[in-house]
Amino acid sequence: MTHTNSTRFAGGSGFAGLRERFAAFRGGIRGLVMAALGLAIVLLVWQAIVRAFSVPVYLVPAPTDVLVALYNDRILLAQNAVPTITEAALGFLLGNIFAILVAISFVYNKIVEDLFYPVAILIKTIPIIAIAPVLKIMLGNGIEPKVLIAALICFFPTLVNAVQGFRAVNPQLIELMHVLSASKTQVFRRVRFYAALPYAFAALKVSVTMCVLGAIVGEWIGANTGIGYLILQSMYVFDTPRLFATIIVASLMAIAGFALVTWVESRVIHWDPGENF
Amino acid sequence: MTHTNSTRFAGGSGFAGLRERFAAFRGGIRGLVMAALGLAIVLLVWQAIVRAFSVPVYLVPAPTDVLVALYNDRILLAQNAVPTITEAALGFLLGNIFAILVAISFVYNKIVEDLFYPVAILIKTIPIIAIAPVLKIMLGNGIEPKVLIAALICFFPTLVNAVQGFRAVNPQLIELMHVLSASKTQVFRRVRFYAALPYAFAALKVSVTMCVLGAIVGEWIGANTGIGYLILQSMYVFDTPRLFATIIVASLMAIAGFALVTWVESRVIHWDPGENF
Amino acid sequence: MPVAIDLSQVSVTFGTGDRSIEAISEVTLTVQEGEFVSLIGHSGCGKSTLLRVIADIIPPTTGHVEVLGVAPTDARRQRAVSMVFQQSVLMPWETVLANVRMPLEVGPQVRRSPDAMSPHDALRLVELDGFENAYPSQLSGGMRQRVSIARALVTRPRILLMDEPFGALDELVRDTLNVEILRIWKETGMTIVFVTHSLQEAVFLSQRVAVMSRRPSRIARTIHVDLPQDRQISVKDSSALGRHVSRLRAVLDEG
Amino acid sequence: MPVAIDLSQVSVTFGTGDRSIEAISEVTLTVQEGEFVSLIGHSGCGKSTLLRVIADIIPPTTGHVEVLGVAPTDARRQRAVSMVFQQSVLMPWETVLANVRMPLEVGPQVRRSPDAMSPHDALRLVELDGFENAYPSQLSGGMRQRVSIARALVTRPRILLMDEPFGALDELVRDTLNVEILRIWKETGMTIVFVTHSLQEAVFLSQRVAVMSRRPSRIARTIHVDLPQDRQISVKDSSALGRHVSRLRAVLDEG
Amino acid sequence: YAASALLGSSAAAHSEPLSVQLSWLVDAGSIGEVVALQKGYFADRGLDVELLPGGPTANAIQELLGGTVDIAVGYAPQIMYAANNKLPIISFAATFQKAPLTFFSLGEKNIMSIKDWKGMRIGSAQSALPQVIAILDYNGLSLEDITFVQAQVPALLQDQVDVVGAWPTNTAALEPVTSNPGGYNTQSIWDNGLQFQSNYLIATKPTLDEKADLLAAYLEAVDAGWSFAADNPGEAIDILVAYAPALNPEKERAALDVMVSEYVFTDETMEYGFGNVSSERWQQTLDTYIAIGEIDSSMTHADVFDSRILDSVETTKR
Ligand SMILES: Nc1ncnc2c1ncn2[C@@H]1O[C@H](COP(=O)(O)OP(=O)(O)OP(=O)(O)O)[C@@H](O)[C@H]1O
Ligand SMILES: Nc1ncnc2c1ncn2[C@@H]1O[C@H](COP(=O)(O)OP(=O)(O)OP(=O)(O)O)[C@@H](O)[C@H]1O
Ligand SMILES: [Mg+2]
Ligand SMILES: [Mg+2]
Repeated sequence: MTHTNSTRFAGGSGFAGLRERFAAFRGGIRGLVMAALGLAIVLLVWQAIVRAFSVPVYLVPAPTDVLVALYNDRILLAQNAVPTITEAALGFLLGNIFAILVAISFVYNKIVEDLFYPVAILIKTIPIIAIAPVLKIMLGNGIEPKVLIAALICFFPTLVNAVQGFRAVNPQLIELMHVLSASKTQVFRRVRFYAALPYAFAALKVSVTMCVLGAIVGEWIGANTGIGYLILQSMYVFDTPRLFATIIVASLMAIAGFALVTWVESRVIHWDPGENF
Repeated sequence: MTHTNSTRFAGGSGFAGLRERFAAFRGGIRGLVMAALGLAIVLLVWQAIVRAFSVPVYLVPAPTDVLVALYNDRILLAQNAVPTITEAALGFLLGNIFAILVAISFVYNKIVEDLFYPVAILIKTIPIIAIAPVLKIMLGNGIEPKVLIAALICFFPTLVNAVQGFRAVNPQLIELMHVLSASKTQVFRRVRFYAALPYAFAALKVSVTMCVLGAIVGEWIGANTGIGYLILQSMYVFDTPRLFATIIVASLMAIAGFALVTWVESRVIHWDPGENF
Repeated sequence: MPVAIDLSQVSVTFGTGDRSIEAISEVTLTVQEGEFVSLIGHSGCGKSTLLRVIADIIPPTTGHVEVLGVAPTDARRQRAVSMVFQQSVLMPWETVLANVRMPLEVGPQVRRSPDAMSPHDALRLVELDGFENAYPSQLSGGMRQRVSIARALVTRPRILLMDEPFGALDELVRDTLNVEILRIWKETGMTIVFVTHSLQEAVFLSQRVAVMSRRPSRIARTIHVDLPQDRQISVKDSSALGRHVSRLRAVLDEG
Repeated sequence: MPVAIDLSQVSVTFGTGDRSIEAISEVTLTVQEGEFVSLIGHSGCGKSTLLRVIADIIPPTTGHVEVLGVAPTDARRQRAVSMVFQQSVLMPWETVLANVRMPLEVGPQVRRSPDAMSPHDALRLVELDGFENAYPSQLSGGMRQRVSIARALVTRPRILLMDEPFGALDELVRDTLNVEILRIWKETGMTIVFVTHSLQEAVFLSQRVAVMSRRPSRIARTIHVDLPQDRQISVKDSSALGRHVSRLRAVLDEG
Repeated sequence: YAASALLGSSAAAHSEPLSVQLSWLVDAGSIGEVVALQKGYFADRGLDVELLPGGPTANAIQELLGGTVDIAVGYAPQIMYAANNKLPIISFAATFQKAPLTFFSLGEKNIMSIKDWKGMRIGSAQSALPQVIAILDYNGLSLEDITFVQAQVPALLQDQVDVVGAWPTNTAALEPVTSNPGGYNTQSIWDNGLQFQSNYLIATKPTLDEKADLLAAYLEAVDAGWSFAADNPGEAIDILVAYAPALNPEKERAALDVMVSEYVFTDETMEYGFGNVSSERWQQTLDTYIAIGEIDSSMTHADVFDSRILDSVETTKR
């Protein structure tokens, strides 16, 4: 879903562009306050419910219990975040780089694409989590199976999006390159590559969250450290406040990854990918 | 990623439209053959590797072993597919209906949207799978926790997409309705609703696959039947061929769901959502 | 003749502080009932903003606006004003007929007001009878724009605001629609305010052409067009029209 | 004068069997070197297809094509033909200079051929010197189209094909670019084939206007334009031009 | 301590690598292994041991078969199912003399024996279902007489089940049950016909044939580790928590005390030594499983247990 108003409604593009910018500006200040308020309301209601019905802490802790756990276990949480971040980051790099390389090979070889792109879409529907144990046996122990699971989770969405991106080039630009007798590689390096970037980033934004989940699930098949390990361990001894605190750390990791990719995107894509000149 | 060429390159829309139709036509016949061939190659390579290195069947079964298991256990697989399909379908309905209702409430009340939409985006980053055990304890043993997990997995993506969809209305159409002094409800029922449909379907297509996974994970934490149960059980008794067969059934369920949603979409959206008149 | 639109000293500023943009500045313009006035000017000079003020989409920052003797909001509520945009802005999910009928089904007086037109009549007026059940995607660009004109006419507005309605069409289709809109104008006796980039089109259609200057955007000059009332398409190539266009070109180059 | 483009009995059919569309049918057309020929016709009549055949983007289904005495593929390899589209088709991720330099960096003769123009000179020719480091998004529509013209000129093509290059621009900008393309044509001595929907533009620019009929699409008529060689923008409003436009309109209405 | 670690690592240069798949996450249940590792007992015996933690989706036996590990720690049912599938694995010792699985109910329910389960909702991990069937059978009941639910301790507290299976060693999770004002009742599988042992050491048959001396050395070192933990529980817990910092020392200490006194060192270890496995007990267990139709009737204790390693090592008798 990367539709911007400006793409859909090319007619009023200058106008819509401005309006969006104003909205973003308003979102910047008022939006932040409202979001904080919204979060506060949700937390307060949660706290009130837990206290009013005196829900036992091993079932659902109150937000304050979770806050206390976040504070008390801050060192433990930080220590366990490190391996998970490492696995997720490596998996992210591995999965996405490989996906983009495969997508490139598809561009260069239409037959390979016709043969294996549908298979890729098929494999995409297999729940990776279900085959995690098999991967572990094939890869042994250590960091590899976790990285591979994170990578696999990233691989297919990025592949599909990158292929879409390489295809989504203005056909007139391709005709222009043809009139200039440009080679396939030149068309790729000067046109398709850039045209695919917005699609690739859309996929990266999804996969950065997914690869954190991948690393966590990877840790479930056997680890001494990591967020996934901590989730299991906390669940085993019913330390629910720490369990929730750990989940919050996991979701912070996902948010941070998302923010990082968005930032890189804003650096790399300095043009308006919605516009067409 | 719902960009069609025709939206991006409004200039050559008739031309691009035709070209696309030709491609789709070619994809229909040649594409199917190539896809089948691609799948066959992958399966053959897999079979060859398993046989050449005589990988023991309890580690990784050959495709033929899996086929045999698919055939022998067909009744077992079918029986266990039923509860999973039920849970996934109920979760799909519950999660998506609720998401769309919330999105509608956001359209009607800007303040509610400003308060809770960011919270929703935040919650979306929480790995649902990680909190599955907690949900189970809260909801007991029946079908409820599985449905709820499937629903939760659907809820946030659909909410975010529906809100985007309701916003993605041609601003000139809104101005037109304003000139006609149309009420908020009229604008909603005649314009926003339809404008949001393509976005909603994009979300439904994602969530239909996710809700199968949600139901499976739900079954992992406690069930006597279902695909998730069968995966665990097959793993526990070292019946790897059946494990793979079960995973295939899971991915067939996801594919079927996807096809169903796509079919409904083609019935409901009889106009070209990329075009703008 | 009574006054249809009366703008005096109207300014519109978008945003506040440093980032504010004065889109139009102290525009004064009077349009008589039944007049056909065109608005031309460079891109971004505020033509659309001016139409939006008349249609009560944006309130003026300063100045006074009267439409048919009342405030723009009241005129809008009475369904006295219709608007046509550059894109035809049809609802792709509805048939042509449903699109044209839509204005009769929304808004405060959902009950059919006695002086509304039947959607079929509106479609006949733009020569699209027979296409009632087609969807917008099945029509050519010119036909779509006809549908949006029919939609604007169905409420029998006394004022029709047109914002570059034919800007996206090719010239041959545009010529046909130019002749058609003149015919409709004569048949209905509406007041039309017409924004365009085409000097030729402005002269061909209007009784009066208002030229807007670059920022600060105001009405730089108004030119009366003394061509015969009955204009065939061949008038477009006439030397009389050519002279008017030359004058407008000169005014535009100044401002 | 030598022949630049020679099309004889050229037909193009898309698709096969029942679904096939004959886009152009037995078109015969000869363009002299240094000529400025416009191509007009209703939408979908095959104008773009004809240009694509000349540019060697599509092979003709039947018929014979010669460009500068050789096959279109050879002409293309020699960089003898450039093309400008309706959308400026710039690469939004590159600066203006990089966009204009691009043709010198791709293709078989990547080494700078001696008769290529410097990108700076090309930008000067379209009066965009000083905008080298701007990005396309920072330019107006007219400026973007100028960049795409500069990009077409940088290889010093002997033939320039223009497919509705100014169709998306507003009329005031279009007028300016009309004058400019005439100036460039005179300065470079190129052969130009120009597709447009605007009769006025076609007459104003060309020495000869070829009118294509509706399907089966062929060249219905070719009209010589006997306006003075030195055309100011005021010529657009002249009655001599008006007469030519009237004649074209008549031919178009026939076919 | 630093010096011994250094010594260990230099010794590791010539020592045999050995990787061990634990049955679960590292906690007090594997304290013997951790102590042996950290105090250099493995290194002293020329072993370079790598301890691999388990998890809910880890499958120790498959790891073993896949060759990624040399020894796996597992439970009796896993071994039986694998052997039943003709997989070439075999157990050679057991850290826990008694399988701890015990069924807890709140005092208010008055469930004093398995017979009282009739009509009740019985919860446990899915993998414990065969054990439930077996003890029902032993007590003249069948699965039809109860409602089986996959559940954990909180389900008992939420009144989603009447009885829940858990390891008494998980004192932290059981705390709300053990502190119930109305008291609580227990039925262990051990007392109800299923005399499993637990935390079996498992290897593939080829490993057992070819690397018997390594397995023996490993068993000796683990014995030393557990004996140390039994003698110095405080120091052992410190070592454990230093190794796995997410663990809570108090909770692990409580668990360790239960394990040492009830499960690892029993009357039988007093007589036969640490890690003892009884062939008779295996046969009895197999017969029970054969009776409920879970495994093939031709299975004997020789299919699941090989006594050669235990016979070759003199383990601590305490
Ligand atoms: N909602 C808005 N917020 C901020 N600025 C606006 C808004 N609407 C218009 N503007 C600015 O006001 C100025 C006038 O805009 P307007 O759309 O009226 O020009 P126009 O004459 O219709 O231009 P065009 O010929 O391109 O349609 C422009 O600079 C535009 O960017
Ligand atoms: N690649 C293609 N495949 C199939 N049909 C095509 C293709 N390209 C063009 N056509 C068809 O051929 C006919 C001529 O198209 P062409 O684009 O040449 O027309 P045109 O005169 O340039 O139209 P316009 O004025 O709208 O640009 C049209 O009916 C078009 O739909
Ligand atoms: Mg405007
Ligand atoms: Mg064309």
